[in-house]
Amino acid sequence: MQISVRVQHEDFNVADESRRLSSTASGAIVQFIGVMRERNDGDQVALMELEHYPGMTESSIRRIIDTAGQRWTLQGVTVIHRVGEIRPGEQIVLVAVAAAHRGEAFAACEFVMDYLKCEAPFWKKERLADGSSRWVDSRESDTQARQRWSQPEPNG
Amino acid sequence: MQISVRVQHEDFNVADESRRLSSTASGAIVQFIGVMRERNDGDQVALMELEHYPGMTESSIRRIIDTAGQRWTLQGVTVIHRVGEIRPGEQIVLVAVAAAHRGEAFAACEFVMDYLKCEAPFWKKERLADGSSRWVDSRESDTQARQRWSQPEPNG
Amino acid sequence: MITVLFFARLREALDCRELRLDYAGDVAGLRGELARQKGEVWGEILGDDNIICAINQAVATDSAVVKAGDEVAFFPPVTGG
Amino acid sequence: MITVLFFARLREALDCRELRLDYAGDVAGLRGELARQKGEVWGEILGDDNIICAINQAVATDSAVVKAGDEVAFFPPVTGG
Repeated sequence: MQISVRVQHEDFNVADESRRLSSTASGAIVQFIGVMRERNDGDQVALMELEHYPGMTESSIRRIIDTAGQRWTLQGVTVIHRVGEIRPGEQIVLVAVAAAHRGEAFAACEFVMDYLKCEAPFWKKERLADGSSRWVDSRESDTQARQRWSQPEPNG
Repeated sequence: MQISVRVQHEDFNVADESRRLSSTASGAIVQFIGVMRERNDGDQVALMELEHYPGMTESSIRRIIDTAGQRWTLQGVTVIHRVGEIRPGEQIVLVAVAAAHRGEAFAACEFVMDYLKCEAPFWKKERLADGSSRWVDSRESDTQARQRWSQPEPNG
Repeated sequence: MITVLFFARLREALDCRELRLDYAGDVAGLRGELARQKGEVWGEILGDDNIICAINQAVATDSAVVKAGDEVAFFPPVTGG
Repeated sequence: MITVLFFARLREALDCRELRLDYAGDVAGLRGELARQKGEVWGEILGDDNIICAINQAVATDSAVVKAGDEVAFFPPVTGG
């Protein structure tokens, strides 16, 4: 399994990342792209600052990918997460998974994203249009999304 | 909902398509990219010819997207399917879905792909390394993948 | 007059991409009419249970009615994506 | 000596990114020691049930043991992605 984990300030190009993953062996690539929204909790957001815990970030993402790799037959996983200042409409995160079968690529991509949301040490701070700042609170729905994966699967 | 359906000979760029979908409103984009495999059913494939039924192809894909749009809250769906000659490692199909919530984007993207595989009038013919040709048979697994969606969902 | 289209494996087997004929009736009857006009090989090929029929680009059953001006298509199970 | 790191909301509330101190014992004891050295505000902030602790970049419980050379981090629930 080809693994690439990058935490970076720069933007990324999802076509380049897809091409890098698509060896001639793999038939299916699923990509999740998180894009910064202009509004959050009813407010206009001007800018977001993303802080992380260097070292632990990378190792926690690798651990999530390893778990996915044990659960499904995958050919490659790429995770790119940006840090620093991000503006509305910009890309924040990419999770890309290559597999021979699309069902596995879909499941593994969603799994990695659900776990990343709950376990990778990133924190978002929003700067609003009026100049004030606030830390984004974690969401109960993200914890629930992760917990789904520890229940027995409905139909294989 | 912003809908784009294209059946074309030319390759496509998934970064351009992602950018086109990511209005500042949508937070999540999920893309499925089907890539031509070098081997199928144990044989080396040199080339694939993709035939379709012009007119019905587009309308059947639009119908699938409309159904997805009724089932989930989506902001945009793009489907691009190539026809004509395709070589191993090349992109065949893109299904890209934008939504405010990632769970909906994942589900709708997989739904559209599962239905496209069973309902959109495309046919693949493989040319093998030895010069012989064969039509690709439809797969039982694709019919099963589609049927999943008509069962009641396990946990919402 | 109706237009009848054939695709993929079927187009190759019948060596026919498109034909026009006078016909009114159901899809099952159209299969029979084509076999009568074009020969037994056509009857066998079009009689395959897997063959899908579409009328005016929407999938149709054997009992669906074909009328003048319609576009009817016969094709094998689809394999795109 | 151990290194203690604070992130995000916690780093701002304590106005401290990193400190070094002599300590050996469990995580709960470390919270107490920091409150003793730095004041009651630290005790309150670090006593919040939501605060996560990591030892050498792996999440740790209150009873986990901290020893010389360790890197300990305290941070709020994560919100990336």
